[in-house]
Amino acid sequence: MDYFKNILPSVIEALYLMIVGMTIVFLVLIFFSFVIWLLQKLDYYLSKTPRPTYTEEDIVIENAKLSRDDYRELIAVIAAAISVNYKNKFVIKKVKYISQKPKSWVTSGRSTLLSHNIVKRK
Amino acid sequence: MDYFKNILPSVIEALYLMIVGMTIVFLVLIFFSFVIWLLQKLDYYLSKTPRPTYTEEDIVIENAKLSRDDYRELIAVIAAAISVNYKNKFVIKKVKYISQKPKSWVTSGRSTLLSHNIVKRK
Amino acid sequence: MDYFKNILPSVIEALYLMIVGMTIVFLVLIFFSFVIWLLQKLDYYLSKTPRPTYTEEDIVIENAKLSRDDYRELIAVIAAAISVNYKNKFVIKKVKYISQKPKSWVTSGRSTLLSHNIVKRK
Amino acid sequence: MLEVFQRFLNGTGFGAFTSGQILMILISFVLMYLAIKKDFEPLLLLPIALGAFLTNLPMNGLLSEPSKANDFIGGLFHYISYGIRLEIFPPLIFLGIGAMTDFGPLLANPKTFLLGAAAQFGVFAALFMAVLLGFDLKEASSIGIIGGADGPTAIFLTLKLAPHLLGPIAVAAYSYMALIPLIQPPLMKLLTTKEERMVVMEPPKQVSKNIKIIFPIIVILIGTLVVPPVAPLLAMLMGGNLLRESGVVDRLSNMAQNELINIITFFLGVSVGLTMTADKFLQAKTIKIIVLGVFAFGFSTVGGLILGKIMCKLSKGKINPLIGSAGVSAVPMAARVSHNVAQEENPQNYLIMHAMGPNVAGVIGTAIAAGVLLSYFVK
Amino acid sequence: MLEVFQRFLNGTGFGAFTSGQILMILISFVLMYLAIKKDFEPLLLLPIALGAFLTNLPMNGLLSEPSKANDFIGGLFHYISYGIRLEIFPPLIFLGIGAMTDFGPLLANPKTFLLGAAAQFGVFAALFMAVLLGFDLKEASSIGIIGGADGPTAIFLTLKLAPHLLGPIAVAAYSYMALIPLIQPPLMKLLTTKEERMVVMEPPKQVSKNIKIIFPIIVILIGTLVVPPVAPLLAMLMGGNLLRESGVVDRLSNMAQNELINIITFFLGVSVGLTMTADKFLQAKTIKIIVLGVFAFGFSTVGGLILGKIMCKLSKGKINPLIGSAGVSAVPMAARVSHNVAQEENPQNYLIMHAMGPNVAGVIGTAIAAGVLLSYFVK
Amino acid sequence: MLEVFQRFLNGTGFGAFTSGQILMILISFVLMYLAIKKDFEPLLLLPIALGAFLTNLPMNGLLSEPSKANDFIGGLFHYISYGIRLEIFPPLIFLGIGAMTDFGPLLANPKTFLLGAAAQFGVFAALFMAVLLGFDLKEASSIGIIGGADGPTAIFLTLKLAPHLLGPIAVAAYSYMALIPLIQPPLMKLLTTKEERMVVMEPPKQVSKNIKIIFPIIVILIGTLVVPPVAPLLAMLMGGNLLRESGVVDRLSNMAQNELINIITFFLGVSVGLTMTADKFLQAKTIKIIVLGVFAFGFSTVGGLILGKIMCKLSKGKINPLIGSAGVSAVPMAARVSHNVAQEENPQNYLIMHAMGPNVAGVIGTAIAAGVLLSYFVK
Ligand code: NA
Ligand code: NA
Ligand code: NA
Repeated sequence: MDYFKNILPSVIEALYLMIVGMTIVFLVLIFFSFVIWLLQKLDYYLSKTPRPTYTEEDIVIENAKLSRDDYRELIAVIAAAISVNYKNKFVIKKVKYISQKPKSWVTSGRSTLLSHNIVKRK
Repeated sequence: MDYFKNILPSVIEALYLMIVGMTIVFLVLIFFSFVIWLLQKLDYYLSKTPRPTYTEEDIVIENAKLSRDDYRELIAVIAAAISVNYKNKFVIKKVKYISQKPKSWVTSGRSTLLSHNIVKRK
Repeated sequence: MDYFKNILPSVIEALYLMIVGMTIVFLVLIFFSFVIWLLQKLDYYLSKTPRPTYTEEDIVIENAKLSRDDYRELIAVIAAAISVNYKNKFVIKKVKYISQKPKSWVTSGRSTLLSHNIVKRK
Repeated sequence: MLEVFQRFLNGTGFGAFTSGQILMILISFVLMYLAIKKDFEPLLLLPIALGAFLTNLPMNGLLSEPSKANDFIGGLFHYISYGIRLEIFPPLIFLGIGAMTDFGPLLANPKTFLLGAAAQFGVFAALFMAVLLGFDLKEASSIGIIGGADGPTAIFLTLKLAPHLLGPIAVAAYSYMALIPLIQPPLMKLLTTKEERMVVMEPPKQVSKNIKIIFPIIVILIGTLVVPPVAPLLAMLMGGNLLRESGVVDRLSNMAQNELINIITFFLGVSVGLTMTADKFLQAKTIKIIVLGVFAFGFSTVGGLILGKIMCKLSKGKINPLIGSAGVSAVPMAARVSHNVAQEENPQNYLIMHAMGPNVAGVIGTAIAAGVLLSYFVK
Repeated sequence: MLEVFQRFLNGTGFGAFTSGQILMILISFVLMYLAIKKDFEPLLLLPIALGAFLTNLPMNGLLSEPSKANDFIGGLFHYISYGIRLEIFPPLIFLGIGAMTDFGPLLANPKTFLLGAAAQFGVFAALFMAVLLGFDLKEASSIGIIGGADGPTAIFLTLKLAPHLLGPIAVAAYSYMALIPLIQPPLMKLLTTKEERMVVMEPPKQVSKNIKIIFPIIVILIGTLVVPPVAPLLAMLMGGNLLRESGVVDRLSNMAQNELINIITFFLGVSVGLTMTADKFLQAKTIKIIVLGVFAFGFSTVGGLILGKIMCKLSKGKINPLIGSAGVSAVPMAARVSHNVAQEENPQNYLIMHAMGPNVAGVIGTAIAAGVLLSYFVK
Repeated sequence: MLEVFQRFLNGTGFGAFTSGQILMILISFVLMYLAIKKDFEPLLLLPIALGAFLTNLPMNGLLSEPSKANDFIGGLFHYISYGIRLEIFPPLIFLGIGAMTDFGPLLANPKTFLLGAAAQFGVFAALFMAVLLGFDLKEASSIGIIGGADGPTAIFLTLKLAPHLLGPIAVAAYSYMALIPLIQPPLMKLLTTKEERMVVMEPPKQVSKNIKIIFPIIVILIGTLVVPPVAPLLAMLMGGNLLRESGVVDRLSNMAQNELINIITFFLGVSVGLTMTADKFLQAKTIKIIVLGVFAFGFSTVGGLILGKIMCKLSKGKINPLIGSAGVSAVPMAARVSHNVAQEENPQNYLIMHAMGPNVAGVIGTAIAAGVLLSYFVK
């Protein structure tokens, strides 16, 4: 009982801190949200063209983001392609290079997943 | 008027500094020039072969210096080559790897230009 | 003569240091040797499968470890392959990518040698 | 010669071993096991474990102060760990993280900022619980920030408010990040209905390059004005993002994402681990912190989910509440968890990029929350 | 609770904003715009602009001195900017530049050394003009060196002679470098005849590997003897070049050209930007420096061109005087300008590699000029 | 104006040149020649030579202490060489070497540990000889360690015991490493019979991943307990190896093997070279050290070979004694020499991987030997 009497001031302070803290965090992030919404409106009025939505795209072999380390993979794929070609014919249909900043929403999502090996490739 | 009287000593000092400074810069760089000229004479007498001049060379696709970042480009080119091949046949004639230290005067000049995208490629 | 009298204590200390030093170095490294031997016994009893010995493998073109700098070489090889192909037909049979941590004893040995250009390639 | 041997033996560390050190070494082995075999954030946990192992070897001298006994040459990590003592490493890690982060999904759907705010609930809830358990306010704040699931922010705050708790807090923060796929799904299923989990969200509008460039500048501007003490974190995080989005300084952006962050990560991790001496780590406080950490993560998840449910209602079912739990940052793990839980109900539902919005918002949210706490305690 | 809120609000920076800071922030936005949208040397100007932006946010604390108020833990850049205060960063940037520079074109045609000397005229001419405008000799020297068009040298010299002018001088140096394609062509056309501009130069002889290896050693040897105060610049510039030309230490040469220069460039830029506080930058001096900077570049261009014309005469039309303006270093921009102006008259005239000679000579020339100035003021 | 000229001339370094400096500059040229043209460990010898060249230019100021004369801004390498003065660089180099080293061949054949121990004989033999030549025990220990053929260990030990001998010892260590293909074969042929050299060894069993992970931990544990003073070396060497073998932190392992080791190698080399001033290097001691260095390498080779012969006998001809000389580390040069000498007798005999065992064991052996010496002298 004494224990709680001792920490009571701190507990109240912690409670206040929670309320003030969450309020400020929300205010700041709502403000960011509002500014971005405003900028996008502005962007729209300035450019006069509606923003396109992200659409699905064809990605044939690989859409992983290519970080420096991934060259190996790509090189391996290309090497394999060459090698295989002289034996089996027609293996690779398309090796596509996708820049580090993914352009498409879908691509981006897929690469995020793939790069962490959670979803099995089909 | 007073202003100029005040700064006059500094102005004269600056003038002297200009004369002395330019003289020393010229002396040092002329000396370097002379030493290099001397070394080249020496080099000639030691090797007994005339130094060849830089000559034009055939460069088919790309002559850009390959820095680490340029692998992407080359890979993209190769990848494109493979991909295209199985559709259109015969696209790439020669993909040439040019080492980081350009050997030819002409190549070197071109890559300097290309790498800064000022001259349009034809 | 005086010189030797002066340094005699140091000489004796150096001799002791040699005996103690070599003893400790041996003790420590023998201990490591013993622990590894023990771990391998343990490993064997736990896995119940005999450890395979390293065996010879087919390596067709290149088995050098690929450090980041070696991409150039591989790229050059691939580029060459493509280029040559459209002129001479059938040059590369297999370009094999070997990971940085060599899996095979033999491969490993070869690459250690190759990477220092001591043994001539045949 | 025996004398020489004796003199040598006195210098060995066998005699100095304490049982606390042996226990700590075993703990460091457990951490190594988790990092290597269980893939628990190995980039940080393996260096931390290495540091914890090293610091409990008797007479290792890695942290020894310069003194007459060592000719005023201190231990190797006496110098390197200035990087944490002077709070230099965490912001530099954020420089790399900023350069790696694509805020596009957040900017495409700015409403998801709110979820990143709601997921800071665990920070303050755990703070409150820590006070109940007897921690003072500064310690409690450092423990609460575990719920933000942002390692560098947690380390930065702890260094300022409760440096003696650095070891357990860093270990908890990084371990629980790895445990997010275990901690979150039960709470997500408990708090949402099957219908809510099946909501398929519409693809958002694209974001212009200009907005991506302006965004980091706004965050630095407003963030630094509102919570000046986290200026280093925000300046580096969003400065790194500016390098990325500007598109004209790839050399610098790649440097921040590779060389710099790799070098700093290793030395940060080992330096943190080296603080985990037996006397500091083997305390009742450590157990409490480990327990409070789970609650911090849990409450953050709950905060995000509840706001997610509210937004689902208000938007008439256009927002899947599962993306709320992704506000717990731990980029991109929490977003993947949202995605995976959604796919259990509907395998055609690709929620991942929608969840990336609150996910990256959570990083900013935690930095702001840390700023609020630091502002409060500033002298 | 209101008290808690109050205590928090006192910590925010809104109240502390001054109009000078707001103006400086707008200036930093202009610099960002130039760097990102106009490609004005973004590798340096973007970090400088970021620093200028950060330093004018109230209470940012990035440069705060260690004191009791912050538990003797200074701001992040209090520590990092030791790299400029102790003059460590500029020579290290030169290490990378040296490793990137091919002095081959200069060695193939050693006469072009003279053009690199003549193009230092702007340094001393601007120094003279600065004295006329009331700057003292040390300030004037720092302003003059803008005409050398070598960022690291300008920063190195200014740190020694007039550190309070670092911001405007660095901004002027890097901005005008980006403006060389606008500044130089009118002067080039004014001072040369159509015939001179049409001169096609013969391809030079090749340079042996040995000479390329010996050259950096000679420059260090003679340069350090003649102007000891720039030993760090020359040692790193030509030491880096030795790493390159030796051909046996590619690991080190690549390190200098990539990791090292990228890391240093970012922190150098931000550190320079952080010196641009409102009180230091918003002065009449800054305007004067900006104006003097143009003259510095202009006079350097004129100096190179006039010697170019003389050499053209003396060589009976074998040297195209347009390569003279390339002595203003700003590698390889000035050389490209020479090439482009020549091509306007004759599209078959490939002048670029001939212009690279004076271009790289200009880097050495400016270092020597800086050395003369430093020697003069040495105690 | 003459006065201005005069004032400038006083600042040049020509007058201050001494004959000792000129001789040292010529020596630095010889080192450059060996590094560039003869491929003598150029990664270290070229920076060392560059440093030796720079430090003997009069008034170079690269190492000048902060003082009133330079506004308390010291020379560039006054700051950078804290990396050697505080013994930071050598362990960091070992981090990279550990990450590069595959201990697999050693673990596959743990008996070869003994050869790595035997090859430390040169360390103590040269120590003994150095005492006979009049060096004191600490100097003699630093000289002896040359026989370990491990640069970073030699530099680390010398910094602690005899920093005034750093230059000659580093030069000797790295030069003789390059000369191993000349020093070892005659001794190998002298001490072994043709039959012994023709022994073909059986391929060893494979090593499990787990053992490769546990091994570095054991070495740190035992090594630090037995010889605490080399904890930084062992912790970084085997910590780097742990990064490598864990397989989960490739980013960190690659960082250690590339960025970090490259940056540190350059600055370590130059810093070592800068200690080679005429007054320190041009002494009778230097000649003695150079001579003793050959003996150190020779005795280490002999030690390894003799134990190799004994093990050959005891194993009834299953061990080729030539792999004994590979215990002199200098990875992988000594192992290649073993291989090549074996191939002269039998071109089908691939000894290289068997020789890699003692080769990497020699690195650990030398670190332990250094630890014994340091323990002995510890206060
Ligand atoms: Na967070
Ligand atoms: Na210049
Ligand atoms: Na050794």
